[in-house]
Amino acid sequence: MSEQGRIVEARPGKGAGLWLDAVRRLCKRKLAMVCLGVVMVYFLLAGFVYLAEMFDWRVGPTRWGEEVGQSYAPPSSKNILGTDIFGQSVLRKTLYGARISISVALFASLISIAIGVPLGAIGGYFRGFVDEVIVWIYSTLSSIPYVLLILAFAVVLRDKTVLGHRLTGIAAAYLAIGLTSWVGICRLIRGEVIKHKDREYILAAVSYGCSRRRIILRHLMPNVFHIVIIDFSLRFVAFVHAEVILSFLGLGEPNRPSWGAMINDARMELSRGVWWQMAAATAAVFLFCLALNIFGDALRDSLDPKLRIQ
Amino acid sequence: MDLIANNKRDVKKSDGNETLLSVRNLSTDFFAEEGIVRAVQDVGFSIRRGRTLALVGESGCGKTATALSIVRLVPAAQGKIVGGQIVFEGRNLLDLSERQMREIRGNGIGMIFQEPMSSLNPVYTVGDQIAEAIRLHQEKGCKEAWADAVEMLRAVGIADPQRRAREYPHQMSGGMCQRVMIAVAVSCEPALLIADEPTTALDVTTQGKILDLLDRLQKQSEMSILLITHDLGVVAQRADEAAVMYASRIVETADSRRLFVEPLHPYTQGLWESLLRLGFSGRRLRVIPGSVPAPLQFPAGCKFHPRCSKGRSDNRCRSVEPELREVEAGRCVACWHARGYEDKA
Amino acid sequence: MDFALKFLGILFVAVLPTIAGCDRSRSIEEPNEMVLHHVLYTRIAGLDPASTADIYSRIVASQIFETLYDYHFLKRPYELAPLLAEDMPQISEDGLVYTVKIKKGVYFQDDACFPGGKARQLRAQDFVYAFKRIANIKTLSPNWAVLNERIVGLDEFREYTKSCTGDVDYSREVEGLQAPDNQTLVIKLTKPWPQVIYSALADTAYAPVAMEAVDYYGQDIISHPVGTGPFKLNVWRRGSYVELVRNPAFRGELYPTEGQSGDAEAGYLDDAGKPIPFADRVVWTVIEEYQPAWLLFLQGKVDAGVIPKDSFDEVITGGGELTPAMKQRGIHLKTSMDPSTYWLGFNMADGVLGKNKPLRRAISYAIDRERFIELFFNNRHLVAHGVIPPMMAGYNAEIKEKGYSRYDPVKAKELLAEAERIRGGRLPVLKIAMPGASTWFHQYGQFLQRSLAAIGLQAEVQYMDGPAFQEELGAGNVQMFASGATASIPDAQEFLSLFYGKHAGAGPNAFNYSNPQFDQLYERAEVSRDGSERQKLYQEMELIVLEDCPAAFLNHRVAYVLHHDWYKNYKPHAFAYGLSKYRRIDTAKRAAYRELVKTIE
Amino acid sequence: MTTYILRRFLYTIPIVLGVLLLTFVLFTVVGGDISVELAGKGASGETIDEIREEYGLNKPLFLAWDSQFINHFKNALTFNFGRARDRELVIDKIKRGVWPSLALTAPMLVGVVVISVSIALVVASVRGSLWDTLAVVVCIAGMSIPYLGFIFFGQYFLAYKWGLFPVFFRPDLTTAQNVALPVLIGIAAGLGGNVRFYRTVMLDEMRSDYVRTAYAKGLSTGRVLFKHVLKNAMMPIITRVAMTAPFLFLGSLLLERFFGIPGLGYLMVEAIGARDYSVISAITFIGAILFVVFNLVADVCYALVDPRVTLE
Repeated sequence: MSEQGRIVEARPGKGAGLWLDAVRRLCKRKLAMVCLGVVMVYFLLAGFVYLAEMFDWRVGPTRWGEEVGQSYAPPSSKNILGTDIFGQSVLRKTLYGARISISVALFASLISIAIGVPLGAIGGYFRGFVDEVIVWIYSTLSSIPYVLLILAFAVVLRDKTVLGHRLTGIAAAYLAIGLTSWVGICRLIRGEVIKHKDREYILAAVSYGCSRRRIILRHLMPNVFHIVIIDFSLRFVAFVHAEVILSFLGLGEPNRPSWGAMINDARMELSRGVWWQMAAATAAVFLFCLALNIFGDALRDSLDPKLRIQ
Repeated sequence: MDLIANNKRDVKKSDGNETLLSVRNLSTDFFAEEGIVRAVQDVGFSIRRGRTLALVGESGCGKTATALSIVRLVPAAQGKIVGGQIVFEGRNLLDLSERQMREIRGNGIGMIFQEPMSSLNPVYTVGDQIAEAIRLHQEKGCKEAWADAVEMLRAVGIADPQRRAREYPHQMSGGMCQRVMIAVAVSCEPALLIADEPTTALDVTTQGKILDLLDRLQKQSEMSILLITHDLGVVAQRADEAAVMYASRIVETADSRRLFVEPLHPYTQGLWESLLRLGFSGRRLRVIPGSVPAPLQFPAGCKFHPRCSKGRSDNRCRSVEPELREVEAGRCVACWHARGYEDKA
Repeated sequence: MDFALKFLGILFVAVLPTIAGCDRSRSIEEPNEMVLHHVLYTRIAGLDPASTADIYSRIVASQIFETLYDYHFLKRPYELAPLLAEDMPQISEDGLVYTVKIKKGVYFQDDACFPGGKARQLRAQDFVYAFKRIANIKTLSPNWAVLNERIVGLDEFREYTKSCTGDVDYSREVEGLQAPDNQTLVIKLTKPWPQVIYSALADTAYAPVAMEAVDYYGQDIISHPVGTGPFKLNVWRRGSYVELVRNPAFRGELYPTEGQSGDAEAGYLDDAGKPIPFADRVVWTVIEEYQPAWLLFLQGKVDAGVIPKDSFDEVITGGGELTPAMKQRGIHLKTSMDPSTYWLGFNMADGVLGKNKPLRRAISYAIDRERFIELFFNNRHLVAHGVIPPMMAGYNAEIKEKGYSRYDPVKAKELLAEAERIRGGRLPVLKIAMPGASTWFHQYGQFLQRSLAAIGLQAEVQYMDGPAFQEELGAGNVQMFASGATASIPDAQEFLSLFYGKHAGAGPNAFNYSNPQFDQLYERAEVSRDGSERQKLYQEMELIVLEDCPAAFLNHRVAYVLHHDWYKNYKPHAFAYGLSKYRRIDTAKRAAYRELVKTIE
Repeated sequence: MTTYILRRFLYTIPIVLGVLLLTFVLFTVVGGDISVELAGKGASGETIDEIREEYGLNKPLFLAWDSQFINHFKNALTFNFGRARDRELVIDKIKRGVWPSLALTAPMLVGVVVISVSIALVVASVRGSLWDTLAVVVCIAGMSIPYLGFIFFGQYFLAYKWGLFPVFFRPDLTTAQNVALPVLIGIAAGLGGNVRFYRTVMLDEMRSDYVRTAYAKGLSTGRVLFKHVLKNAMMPIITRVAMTAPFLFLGSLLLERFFGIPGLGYLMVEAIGARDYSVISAITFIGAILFVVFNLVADVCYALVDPRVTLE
């Protein structure tokens, strides 16, 4: 197995080779590709609904508000996934929900990456006082119960005006999630940067006089960025769940359907035997999470240099 | 502790001719993302009691896969033995149950690996790790096993074994770790020791000492050794016989001295030349052109033909793969151009 | 495996004490013990009547504390009867001075706060003290607003307490609250207040509290109630359950011997003349979720309970009857009108809505109240055609014909066109504030949004938590808001006071509605001591409100309560809380049901 | 070791300070004033002022000796959290609810960790097989099913229909009987995510060379997993437990609501909704202290399970 399990070092500084290689390897995994396909369908759907909403196209998902049948009609050939309390199509709501849920998760991810990655890189590279401060900030954040933190942020942010924009439910939701969840990625990046900092290729770059900015951006980042991608793919799922929790606590998007809001609405209907709304939203979350998870695992296997099998 | 005196197993004392392990037509596949990798193809060799067989070849040619196949440690998710026989002390290992196989591992066949540091469990003391095997196979109590473990450490040449037994692998040097590994492997006096590149990760002075240690242990207990290496120097000095592997197959087997004097396969010749020229003449290193093909890109015909001066232009070499044939007593080769090969058809 | 076992062992050893550490087992009841098992759907805030205002705290406190007057258990329409008072108050000609004789031989419950643990007799001074305590600003009583500017000298006393840094001197004279002797209480009002007997003399918030207890327990009085009632507190595990036991020193009372017609047939008079209370213990379990409450009811572990919205179809047939399965279990259904009205309020101070009556009317016509009640209340509430609920005196029987609350999208669209003309352009997106963010409020909000959208009005719903909603409402920052009110006395004055001009701003008039004509009538009604005259005025005022449309009135609540066969003397009451003393348990039937349950499930 | 612990304790000071500052800023400066709500409906301005005085809300926020922040800090450090909105001493509230909450959450954590680690070991050992894929699918299904689904199912079937457990908290039963079902539900709901996490950890560990050595010694799979792999995988397990354990005292909102366990699950959510500042600062303060303590415990545990770690 030594040949098969041999640890192969990443080629330092040659980010592109690593990436190309990873993509090539990933493409060969059928299951991963199927999952990527599923994830893409979700993203395309979300994007399509977003555009449709923007340009006012009258298509199924954007017409979720229409009454298509009786209140609480069970699934039938007319309404495949049944209807909700107002006789709205659960199928349309589920499709539309992709747009809200995915954008919450996407923006939350972007925010947490935008905060966590630079802070982690700076702290890990410069160490000293700057690092102490960064560690202090994230230790403080992580010593507050997560639910309290996210609730507090959501409560505090809701309906506040920031830079001339009133924060509606959805914006408050992803801001709250993003602002509270960068700790994990920051910690990971910091650790990885510390590890790489003393590697030969960085020492070499230092010795021929690269600026520190250049070292971080051109030499370190390409070699630690795979962590961001992996973390992103796995955390995305957690964010979709966080949206569900926020909705449960009444802090999600109030005026449009999201998966979280649907699950939350449907929980009380369960005891009257109305299972389809819960089932539809849960299935949507499940399929998305499953695909993203399997894809994330495969991505991890092909990106993480440590795990690359010759 | 006298290793021989303590040998409890009911084994006839060998006369040096009795075959301990005989591998026949062993084939093992590995499942890679890209497809099935035939890591071991139709491999056959045998080891006699008390003797050392060296399995030689470049990285990636299937040596380790062969070793893992012998003890059936190819992980189920990663690969599978697809054919052949592995006869050890008269029993075909491939027919044994997992439980019976566990009895053989560590007890009948010991194994040491290339990376001594990572092959030891970092969170247990070395004494623990040796005693574990003893407790498992010899039904000894904790204390007894511990005492044996200390003795083993002493036997593999570690100074102050009482104290060292309580240390963790990270507190030791690479050479010492390898000694500990050897102690783990031979603690139950196996009939066969598989040493998978035991010295590759060590520095040159330590390498010799470890090999000496193996020699000494072998002499004391009549243990056979399957020495896996890419270092021909080691083969020449330490092995009784050698099998050369190339691209999942054995291409030549012989008494190690004869292999040295008169290699038959062009690959073996190439290997020797690169070693000899480096060692004796100081002239520019002559290397075998090209590199070992990736398992999924094996060429048709003789797998060595693209790198072979004769084979490159020979149509037969390019289309028909030569099987291993015994060309002289105790010598096998797989090359159309080898002397006497075609006569044996 | 030794390591793994050690690891598990350590973890379990670490956990065991936490499970074992809080073992306190006690038995629920003996087979023949009469224990009432009730459900509280919200945790209660405290058992000090002065400093709590939530309804669930009051339900429990009302079994411990007693007031001067109490509603007759059976008679309808609701009427008051003396409880701690000897008889009805003597009221002076001008309606300003109330003289009340206090019953003799009433003792507080025995408690450690009294010397030797033996309680003393109730005196008139205790009532004076109770009022002063609420006036004392340090008590931070939420019940002060009712007394504000009502009793002579009490506001000055409140001013005095503000300046106090140390203890408040309760012996300080208040002119309007006098106890000339131990058995007489004299209350002087600043202006006529005919509802005082309901709002203050029959309200648990103003019940006498032993001064000794307040001094003894300090801030913890909240969990050490010492009253005069039939039950006393035994255990209160906050947020979990409250258990009261029969007060052994209770003076004794008798079950009423007369009631309304039909009461005898309903079995309400079976216990006539018997000494009450019947129950040995009363237990309330706090259950905030419907599913467990409902399951416990079905198991017979709880005597009575409301029907969860989503189990409604399982329990009630389309005709409003119990389903056969429920009848077979011996379960009874009691429905009763609640003195409540719910609405979508408009902020009259808002620039868009305030000056645009057609807009408000259009919104009112846009809401299909019947569908609303069908979707959200299983068809069991009533459409609110006006402000005053049908069960109350002052209800206008012809109000429905006026058609203020009808669903008329055509008319609504017409009015909307007019509204746009007044506005001079397109109407902006309107905002609706919701006092909660739960699923229920979300769906309610969506319903309103959809109703408005159907007539072409865009609305955005803002879901707020309770505090934020109150804050925004008080600050006048909302445009439309969903809210409602429940009367605490059988007089419609409470509803109309919500529209009184002087109550606008931070006061109870959240509509910021002001109509001089209305205000004039209100002021007349406020001091009117003639019931029928008052009611006429109320009806006039209601019509003014409906015409001006500061709110779209939506529904009146109807309560549906289920109870088991063994739970006797359960007659719904809209205003009284201290009713546990009348309830009786047929223990044999209860045991039989619990056996039966074991076989069906 | 002692110096190490001392140093770590010194390190808590800035963190606790940070936590107090953050909660303070979030809830007083940005979150607004609670006095209006406290005063009740239709309260006059004077009552509100009085309440502001009682709760010290009329004092300057930061820049004074008697500022709200300094007082808040002083109170926290002396464990004087004052009274909650319902007039109960916050510290009494916590003392009363902490045991029931722990009786629920501590066995839940232990159960989840023990079971999911065991499952993860087994699943990781059959990596790449159909069973492994199936396990991943089941885990993600478990993660996707809302918590309430588990509760509804457990309460309706296990407790009501089959009568295996009490439907709701009963004072006459032992705590163990009362928490049994909620603990089971909590474990079931938590397994998916945890098995997935630990599976990844185990997979990383199983790639190590020492695993091969252990097999080569003739050890059985169970022994390799539970002796060799498990001890090496303890680091991430300890880390994860140390991150969760400090907040166990807060209980579990939903389970407590549905099963009537008189714990603290409601405390935090309710306190945020009602802006009950004294409760929030008590929770965060105690949480922060416990967090730091558990981190320290984790460090000591690291040193116990991994000889390469020293407490310096």
